[in-house]
Amino acid sequence: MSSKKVRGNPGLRRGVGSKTTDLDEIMEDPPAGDWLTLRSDQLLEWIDNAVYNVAETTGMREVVNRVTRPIFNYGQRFSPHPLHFGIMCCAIEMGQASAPDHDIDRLGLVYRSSPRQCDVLIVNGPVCEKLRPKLKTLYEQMPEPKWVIAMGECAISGGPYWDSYSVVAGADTFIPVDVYIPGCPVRPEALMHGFLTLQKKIREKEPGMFLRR
Amino acid sequence: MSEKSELGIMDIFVNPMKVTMKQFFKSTFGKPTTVMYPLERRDPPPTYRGMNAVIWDLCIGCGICAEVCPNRCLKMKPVELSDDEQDRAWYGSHLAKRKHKPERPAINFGHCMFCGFCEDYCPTGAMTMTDFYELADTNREGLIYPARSMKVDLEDLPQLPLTNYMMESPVLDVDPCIGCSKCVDNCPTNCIIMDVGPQDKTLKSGKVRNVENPYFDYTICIGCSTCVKVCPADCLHMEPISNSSSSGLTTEESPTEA
Amino acid sequence: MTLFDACRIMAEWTVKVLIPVFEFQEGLFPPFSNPAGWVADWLATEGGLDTMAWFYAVNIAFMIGMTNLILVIHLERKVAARIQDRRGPMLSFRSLRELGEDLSGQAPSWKFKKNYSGIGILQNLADGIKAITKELIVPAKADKFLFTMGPIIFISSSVFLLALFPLSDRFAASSAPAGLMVIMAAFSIAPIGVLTSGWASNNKYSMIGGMRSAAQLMSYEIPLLLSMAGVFLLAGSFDPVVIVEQQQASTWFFGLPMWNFIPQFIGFAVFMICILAEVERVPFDLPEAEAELVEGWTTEYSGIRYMLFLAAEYIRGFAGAAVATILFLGGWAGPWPVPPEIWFLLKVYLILLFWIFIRWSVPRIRTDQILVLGWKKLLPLSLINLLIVIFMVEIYPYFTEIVNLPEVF
Amino acid sequence: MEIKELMQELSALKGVSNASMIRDNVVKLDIDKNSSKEFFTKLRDDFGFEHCSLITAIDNQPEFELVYHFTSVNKSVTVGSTDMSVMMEAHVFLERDTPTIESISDLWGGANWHEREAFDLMGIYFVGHPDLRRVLLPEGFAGHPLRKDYVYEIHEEEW
Amino acid sequence: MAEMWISMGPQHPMTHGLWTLKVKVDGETITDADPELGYLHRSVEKMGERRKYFMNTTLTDRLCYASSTTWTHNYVLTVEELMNVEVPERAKYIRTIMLELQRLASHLMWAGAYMPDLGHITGALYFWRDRELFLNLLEVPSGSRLLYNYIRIGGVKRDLPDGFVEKTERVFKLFEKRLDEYADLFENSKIFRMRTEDVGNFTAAQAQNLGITGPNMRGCGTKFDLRKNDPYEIYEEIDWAIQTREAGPGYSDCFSRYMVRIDEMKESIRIIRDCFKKMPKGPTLASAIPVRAQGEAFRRTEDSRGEALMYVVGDGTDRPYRWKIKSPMFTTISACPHYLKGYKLADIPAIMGSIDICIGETDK
Repeated sequence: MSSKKVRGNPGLRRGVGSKTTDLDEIMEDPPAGDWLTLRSDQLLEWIDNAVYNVAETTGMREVVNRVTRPIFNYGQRFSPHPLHFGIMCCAIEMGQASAPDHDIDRLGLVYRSSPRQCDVLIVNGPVCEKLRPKLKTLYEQMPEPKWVIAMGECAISGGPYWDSYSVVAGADTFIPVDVYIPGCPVRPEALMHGFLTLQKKIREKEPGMFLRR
Repeated sequence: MSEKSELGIMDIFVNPMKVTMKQFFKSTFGKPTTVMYPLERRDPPPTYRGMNAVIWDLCIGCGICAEVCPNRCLKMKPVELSDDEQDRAWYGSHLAKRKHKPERPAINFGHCMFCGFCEDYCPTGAMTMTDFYELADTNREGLIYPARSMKVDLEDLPQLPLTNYMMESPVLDVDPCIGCSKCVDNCPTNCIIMDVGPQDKTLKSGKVRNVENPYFDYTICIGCSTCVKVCPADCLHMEPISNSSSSGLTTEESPTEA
Repeated sequence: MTLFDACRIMAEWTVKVLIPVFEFQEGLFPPFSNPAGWVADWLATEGGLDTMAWFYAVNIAFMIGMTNLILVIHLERKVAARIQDRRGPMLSFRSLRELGEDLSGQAPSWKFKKNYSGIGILQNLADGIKAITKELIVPAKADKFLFTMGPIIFISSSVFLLALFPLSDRFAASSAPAGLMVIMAAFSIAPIGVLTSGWASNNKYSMIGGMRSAAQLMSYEIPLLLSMAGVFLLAGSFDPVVIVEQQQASTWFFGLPMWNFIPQFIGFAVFMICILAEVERVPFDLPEAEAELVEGWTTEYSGIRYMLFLAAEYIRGFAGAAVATILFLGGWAGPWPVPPEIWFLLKVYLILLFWIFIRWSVPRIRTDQILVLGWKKLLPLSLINLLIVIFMVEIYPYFTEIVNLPEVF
Repeated sequence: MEIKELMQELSALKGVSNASMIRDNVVKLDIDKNSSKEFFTKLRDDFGFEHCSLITAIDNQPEFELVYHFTSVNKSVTVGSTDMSVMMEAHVFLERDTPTIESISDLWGGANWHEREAFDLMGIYFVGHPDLRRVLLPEGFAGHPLRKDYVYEIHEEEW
Repeated sequence: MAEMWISMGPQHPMTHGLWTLKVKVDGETITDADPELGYLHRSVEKMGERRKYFMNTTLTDRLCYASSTTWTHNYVLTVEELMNVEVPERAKYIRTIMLELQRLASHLMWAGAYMPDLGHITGALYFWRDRELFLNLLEVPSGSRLLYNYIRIGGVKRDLPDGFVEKTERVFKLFEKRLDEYADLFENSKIFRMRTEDVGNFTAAQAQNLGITGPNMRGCGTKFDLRKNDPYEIYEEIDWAIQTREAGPGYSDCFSRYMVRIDEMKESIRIIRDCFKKMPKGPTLASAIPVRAQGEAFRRTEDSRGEALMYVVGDGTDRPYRWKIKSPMFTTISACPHYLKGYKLADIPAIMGSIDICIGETDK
């Protein structure tokens, strides 16, 4: 598949390359005059980097990752809390999925209204030009690690609104999307299947929590 | 309905709790309504519009499904047919005559909205919709289903008549026709034949001779407008069924092209 | 034998093991390891033993509280699910096998079906683990110091509650004579944390949530304490042990126990409404009213901070139910074959179950309505209750002395 | 009330032409742009059309056409056995260079956003409107997309 | 606390969709409001001009996600008037049945979405459980759960399947029993009454002038229903009554709007039962359906939310020249400062929830 538009950068999310790992630069002492004005967050960052480098060189990082990775991964994949955010038709099915007949609570999914407490952003409808900056903000407000599910055709590619002047051609043009669920609207069962797919992806791809970079 | 005065202070919780208690005992000692999806599933009705499947033996590659798709998610892609498939095809005889490769629909499920128009407007009933809906994938390329991946084989094929659901059929404007017979080669149902034209024509070179014109068999025309698209001389156009004459040939009364 | 005595014995054993260890250390590098010797000396004293015993007692109380917390959360989720005709979390113990596979480096087996066919108590574990891994966000314009202090105030004051109430007269981490006063004081600290974190978040929803919490505190705290005053008057003490013993001692017709909720029914009703407001559960969860204030005062908190808020609210709920049990339901009093601690927990869980039913049966009340309720209805009612108790305790006995009246109370 | 009487009474008003009945309960007429406000005021006060259903703007290249639909909630005509509520469809034609007309949002509160929408998507200016902003499109959007001469790029994915 | 503006939305539990409500509050009292739309503006009207007449039913399905059939039906009715298509009698009955089933599903969707606004999660799940029954019913003939694409120009897609009548009757019996049960949970619950009564009042005259229609207007006592006042399909022949709330304790407030919708659901069941009794046999799709149209036409129908009106202009081709949609919620939201002022912040969800917002149709 070739698209004219640039897709979201996959490295964007994990912050790959945003922080330097150059040993000299990190271990360098702060300038002499700065000792007095050293702020606690800088100190913490410095300690963080130092610990990381020690762990890296001694091989401790591998050991710790080996143990913590499966445990943290377990928590992450069995308790994905989606954002309570509805755009269009699929939002109704998202709500219907928590109805007694489908009961998405069985899979440990609890809809949270604040983006700060969410792991999964479900884009469930067409993203219009007016909405795009807001959705981007919502995505940025969510704490790491976070995932995005494009639910339904409108969120995947614009769907029925492919020739509209105001609908963005898919959510992955501005945020990285992990799972695409086709359907118009997506059945609640298909949404659950999407979450199981996400679970599989987390188990395979998600790095351990310790010094995640 | 009860009026305000009837509600006492105890109705803050007594009345609502009557309902919830009842439900609690009902679903604790009975079975809750929940259908536990990964363990058990509720079958959609037979009419359910899920993922598409194409019965290749019935498909004639007319492209009506691509035409009526409001999302343009369906495209006709050229495919290589094996000899067996060629033999089994219901319209195999017509396919053999066509000059270009046979085409079959491929669907990008990243665009499809499962409206069912392709199924409804398919003149042979080759396009069907299954009840499969678990299409989630981790990348968008995985949502593109090539033509061959949607092929299904049925043991006993439904024998459906060719139906013109498009409510339109091609009409010839005789004057510009150059008799190239491209429409005949491309017609998926073989409803066009070339025959002697109504009158002789003066060509550009000055010669006068009779140019062969296409004649349409409207009983098996499906209104796919392939002939209109391939016509190099723009001598064909689509008209609603009621306007086109049943004899097959239109002469002077074509209103728009004059 | 009380909990403290048991802990004292455990402490003695521990000290017996620890003192040689410290003494051995002392001899290793003389100038540097002298403090080890001081510790060994201190452990050998009575004070050291007591401290050690307190350490054990508090830890046991904490662990019991935390176990109950998980049970309460699970109970809430499951009962709510049954009320709503569904099944609730179903994460099975089989999912731990996936964890084992990952830890041992085996190839993953994909059996989603088997992961979701259990009782779901592991769901709380998964939620907790996930919360630890989440990024902690401090909003750019937030007051960083207060933003971090808010959860600390809220959570520490809630966990502090766990150490304060006794499970029985012999099973208590603390036995202050003013026990219930300390509990109520600890209860009242939390709204400060709410207000602090609501204000520091620099978010209008959070701030309104914090303000509502303060307003709610003003309206329910006075009737709450007044309704408790009746019990204190009757027992003549703030000590939970004395209060429960008084309830055990007083009997009714046919020798049935007359727990406080029978003579002081008004007080009991007022107390139940107020404690529901105190622990901020539906219908009084105004500070985190989801419909209008997104998540209320916790809107800006992420990760483990938020999870601890949630846990602390359940701890407060548990503590509130325990206080109600002590004050009105006779505490650990109950027939013999069942131990008193179990009786106590049973009563607490009964109240919690009632609250869960209330929570999932009624809508949320409005801010002005709770103020009206608090000031105009509950306050007079609690005063009436107080008058009744004063009549019972002071006036009626006084008359029984001068006039020949049956001794009812 | 007879619908024909209503039609005659309406067509007697200033600036009204081409009155006709398109259904048993619907009167259709053309209004002159300059006397439109006067007509609408009378329509509300004297004829009892208390509900403004819809304001449609059509780009008839070159001129614009505004179509007003009004409903009378309380008045009805008897057709056959049913009481049908009376509707009125009014057409106003505007020139392309000066697509302005007097606002009726002070007469019908419900017309307020219909006028804003017509301004937003078609670029009709309503004189006297209290708050003539874009309603559906973001501030700063260039052009009026429902005009026939508005062109935009359609991104069709290739696969 | 000084007066301040609070912006609710587009991501907010109260909004039921994608719009922003800016409210000015003095403490907790609302002094001003300013709704803002457009986050879901998909330019349906412009796209409709690029598609053929029959293809536009996919767009109208997606106009209102809670009540898609009513919008498709409105469009189809308009285009049929434009093209002079005669619809078979049986198709009219099937359409009426589908419309009323859709109205039931839509009202249940509303009721389910309204309860969390009041902090009542259980109520939402009860209503959604019942909605699931109707979705399963609607799924059987149409083949989809939410966006049916069932009503076509000239009739309906296919006939009702065998056993549909019996299945519907079973669902109705269960649903009627449950609806009676829910009375204790909602209208006989004191706190529910406290939250909804005397909140969000507007008078009938105000509603007519501000363009508030449908159940919201009937909640003020106006006896106006387009199914009776401008009948379409076979509503004339069916025995039913308009549901309104006369003056009483719950008059023109959130509670009266709640009760009107509950009563309408009961009335819809009555209509469908009558339809099943009177339904004739016959074809369900007109034989000759034109593809091109010339002229202009409009039809109005009673959507689940109020007066829906579509105006289609054809220029002789197979695509509409201009297609205009009137959404009842568009004007109702525009009037929200009128009925929000003076109430408390906590009343915003109670009021805005009670008018049954659907942003899909509003933003078009």
